[in-house]
Amino acid sequence: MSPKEILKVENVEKRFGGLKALNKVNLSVYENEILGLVGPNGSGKTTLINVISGIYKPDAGKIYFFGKRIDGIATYKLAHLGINRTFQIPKPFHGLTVRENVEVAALYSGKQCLKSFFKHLKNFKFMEKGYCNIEDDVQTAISIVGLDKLQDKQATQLNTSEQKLLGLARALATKPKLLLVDEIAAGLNQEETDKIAEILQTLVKKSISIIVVEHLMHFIHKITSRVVVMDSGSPIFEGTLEQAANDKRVVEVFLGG
Amino acid sequence: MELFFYALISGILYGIFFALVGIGLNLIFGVMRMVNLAHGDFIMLGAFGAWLAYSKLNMNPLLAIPIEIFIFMIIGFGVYYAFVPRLSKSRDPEMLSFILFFGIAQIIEALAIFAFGNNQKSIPFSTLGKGSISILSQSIPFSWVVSAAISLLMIGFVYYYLYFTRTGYATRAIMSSPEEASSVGIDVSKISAFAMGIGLSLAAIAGVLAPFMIGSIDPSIGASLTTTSFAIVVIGSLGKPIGTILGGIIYGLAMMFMQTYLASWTNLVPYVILILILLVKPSGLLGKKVRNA
Amino acid sequence: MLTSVAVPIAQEHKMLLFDPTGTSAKFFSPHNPYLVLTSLPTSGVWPTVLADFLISHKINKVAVIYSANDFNQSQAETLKSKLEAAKIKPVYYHAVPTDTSNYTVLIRTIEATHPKALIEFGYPTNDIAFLQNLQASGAKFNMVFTIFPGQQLALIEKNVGTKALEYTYTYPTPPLLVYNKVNYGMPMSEFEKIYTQTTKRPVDFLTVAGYNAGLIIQKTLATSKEFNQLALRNAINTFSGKLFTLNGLFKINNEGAQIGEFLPVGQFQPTKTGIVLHVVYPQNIATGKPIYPAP
Amino acid sequence: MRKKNIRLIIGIILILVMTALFALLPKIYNNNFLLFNIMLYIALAEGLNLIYGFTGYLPFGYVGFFGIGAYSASLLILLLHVGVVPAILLGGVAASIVGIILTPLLRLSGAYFAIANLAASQAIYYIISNPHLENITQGPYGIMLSSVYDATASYNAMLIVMFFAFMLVLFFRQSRFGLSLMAIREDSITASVAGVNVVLARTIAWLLSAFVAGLCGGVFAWYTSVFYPETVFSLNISIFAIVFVLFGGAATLIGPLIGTVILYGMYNFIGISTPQYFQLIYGLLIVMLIMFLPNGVVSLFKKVKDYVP
Repeated sequence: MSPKEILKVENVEKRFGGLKALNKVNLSVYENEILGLVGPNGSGKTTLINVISGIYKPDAGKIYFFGKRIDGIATYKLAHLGINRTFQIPKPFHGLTVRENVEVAALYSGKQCLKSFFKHLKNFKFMEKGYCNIEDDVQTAISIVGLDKLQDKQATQLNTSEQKLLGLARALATKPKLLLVDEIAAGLNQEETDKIAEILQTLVKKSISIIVVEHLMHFIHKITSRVVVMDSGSPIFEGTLEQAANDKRVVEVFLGG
Repeated sequence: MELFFYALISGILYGIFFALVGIGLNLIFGVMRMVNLAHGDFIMLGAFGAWLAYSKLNMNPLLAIPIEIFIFMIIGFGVYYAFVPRLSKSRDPEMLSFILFFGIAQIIEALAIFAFGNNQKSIPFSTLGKGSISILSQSIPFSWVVSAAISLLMIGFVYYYLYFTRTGYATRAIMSSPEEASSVGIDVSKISAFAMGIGLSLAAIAGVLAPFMIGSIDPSIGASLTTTSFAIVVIGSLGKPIGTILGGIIYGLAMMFMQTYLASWTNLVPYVILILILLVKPSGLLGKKVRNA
Repeated sequence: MLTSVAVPIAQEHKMLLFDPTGTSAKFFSPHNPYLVLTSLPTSGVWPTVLADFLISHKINKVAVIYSANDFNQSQAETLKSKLEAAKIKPVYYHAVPTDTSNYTVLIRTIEATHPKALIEFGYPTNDIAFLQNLQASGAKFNMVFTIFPGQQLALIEKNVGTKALEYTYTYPTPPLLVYNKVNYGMPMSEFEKIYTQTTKRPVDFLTVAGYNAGLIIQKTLATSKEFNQLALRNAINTFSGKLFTLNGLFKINNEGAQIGEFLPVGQFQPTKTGIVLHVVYPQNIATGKPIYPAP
Repeated sequence: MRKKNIRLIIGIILILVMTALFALLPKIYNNNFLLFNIMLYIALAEGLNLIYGFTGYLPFGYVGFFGIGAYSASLLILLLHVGVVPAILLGGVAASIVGIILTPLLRLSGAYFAIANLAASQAIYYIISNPHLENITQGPYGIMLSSVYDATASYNAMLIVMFFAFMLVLFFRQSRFGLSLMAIREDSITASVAGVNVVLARTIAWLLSAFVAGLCGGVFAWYTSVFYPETVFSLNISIFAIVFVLFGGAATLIGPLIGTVILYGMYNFIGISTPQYFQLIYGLLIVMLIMFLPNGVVSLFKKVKDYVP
């Protein structure tokens, strides 16, 4: 029995002015896998992540998530559906504490809370416990990434690696089924990288599929079962990293042949 | 039909003057990404400078221009070094500078009331030359023609400075990207301080002409001049000083035609233009991305 | 706008409020007996004599330009309805925003309607800008009327110059208008002497209005038998219509609005040393003849 | 007990104390006009806080909503003979409707939004005061509501509006809805990635903020009973509210309260007779605040900041 396909990208295109950042991209992600997305700078990896997570609308093509069309859907709705991401450069809510950062995401949208906002406003009960009770989700997400001790700190006070972990915790708090991780290991030391690799591997066991965009090959090698290589906006290879290393076109692209 | 031509010609002259009114605001925005909300108040100060020259020193008010350029260059440097470097490091420089300059505007207005009182001040139009001049068989007040000519000359200087001098090149480099300008060895803060000085000087020069174009002056005229300048600058594209000429002329024509045909609605002109432009074509005309929702 | 705020305060605290120069008819209502206007009738009444002047001199093409505010619009509307009652329809009748400071194009537009008289109702700012622009435009009108040269001559003259005022019309008010029949307080000549001696400043209309308010309050306190607010108000009724001060007749209606004064029409006429304001209408108090059309 | 809950209790006590204070003060202090104005500015500052403090949008034209509220309520009373209280509520609704029309402005960033909003309020003012609309709005003649004048009832209405504004801010401060708004303020893209419906949340804050200003306008119209367009569209109203919020500290319940009580009190001592002194002082205050204390007086209480309501 072949593994279940959860994300299917079909002929997706994205242009910025005259530049084709994505050109007929086709891609699938299966249940319980970590897919590595590699390629030189400007090959369209981050653009693809932005398109899948709804930050950009694709100019053409379709994207399916569990068989449902999701291209062009607003980012926050994708978060409700179960697609979430981290950013290459961490963008925490600076003025809020670590816990509050995660809490926002754990509202699982703000959608439920907006509803209860009106309901509770009506009944004057909006201060009660039980209204959006998400405390457990918040704590789980924070402890997965190991930020428990820092949860009362302001996000600005964290260092880069902690901010990246916070971004991961925030994404996890929305209980995603697909997680898009954009260059999370860049700029971190070996120890920090290993820790993140470990976290990502535990997530897969909790049946979260992951796309990892990364330049660090040992990181990709350690955690992925399959890679897609991109160049000039299109995938040029799909397979294991070992196979990629022997592929003529891939070698050309990376060595600037 | 005669009225139409009169409105057309006076609208263009009025508009050229208003291009000068807006251009300093645009230059400062282009270089520092800060909205000088005290712009109109610097114009007001320039106007009082001309009034002092005329009524206290018996000078031709136009002679105040070189003196004011000197004074406002110094003020510009002072304002820059006192506030901008510190603000640039803060979390939201655009918003904080906006509020800060609003505070400066209040201070200037209050001080101007102490210095000059609340009453209207004016300079007889005849100091710029008596009578009127015939353009396309329409007789236009001579003072308007002189003011528009000086405005055009000043805008010409700005153009020359930006496109034909070394500091001008550096200024334009900072406008397109301060980081890259700094990485190729441009002293960003020095050039920016200079741009602040030029911006305020241009406001002051517009102020010298204001008693002839706008009419009588008093310390409270700053606020509406700031909004009008902002409207003009936005029409012509923020961050591109030369586009301001277009904005000024559109504004001038709209005002004059409105006064001719629908006088009581005249005041709506700058506000409606501003809102329409911001809503219909914000990204195209601003040269700056709108907030992503 | 302090007055508009003061109206409910007076009403709420049941305190009698003397208003030295009010303008708006809106302030006065039968519900509120706590307001007394001591000088200048409400602005809607101001142009009554002006309208008579225009009608009696058969000036039948009138252009009216006014600033869009309560004070000016009420005058414009009174003038218009009086003229229309005499079958004169203004050839130009438009409002401009109160902060209009440039009338050049407007003057050109009005010129195109060829009026025999141009009436501009505005605040001092408007009058200054208007007179200045009029002079610069070179346009000629047989008659030009503005409000404030008659009240704040020094300010206007300083800003527009003497030349721009020649042959223009206005509402003369004290001290430019002198009432000889004074039965309470100082007459103008004496007041002018003492005021300039003490303060070293010239007398203008606002000074007179302030002094006049003082006189009314003094008379009220002297007349009232009891010291409570309504008694004071009733005391005023006993001398309303009988008191002549340097500001003319003091008379209020039952809502407290001043109705004793009226505003005549005056014209600035050039002399060898400058200009002089002659009252030219109504005839019974006229000090000179109007020079119409202006040369 | 969690800090947040302690903060909630402090907030509720504060609101009750303030409300009781303003309910009782007229019995011992007879300048009702001053008390009314303090309540009015507290409510306006708290209303502005909803949008500025929690989303970062600075509504320079906030007075536009105030004026709309004043005019809508008055015209409903005068032309359609609606009862005073429903008219005031509808005044708030009218302000929110104008808010809906202006929602596209929320697409603009910082300074552009502020100036566009200012322009909008000026445009509304010039439309309402235009002589051509005299038959409806009475144009420059302004409004006279003396037929329904009631000093005590309108004072109490202001008290209720102030209480309402307090409750809204407390709700924003304590609830997760408020938290999502602050997340949007910090970074709207991340907020939408975190699942917050940025546009909806922001719009709700905007409309509630407009609603509060509209209510204030309606009650002001009732209390003052005679006013001109320039009275209720005076830019100073926006400016006061903004400065009070900045001074006290945005995004808190107590900040705008502190700002209003201190600065409006100061205004009454020196500002009414010599406004230029006050203008100079608050100009200097703004400059100093932005340079040295951008988060207002409240940020001085660093140690106990988690308990500041």
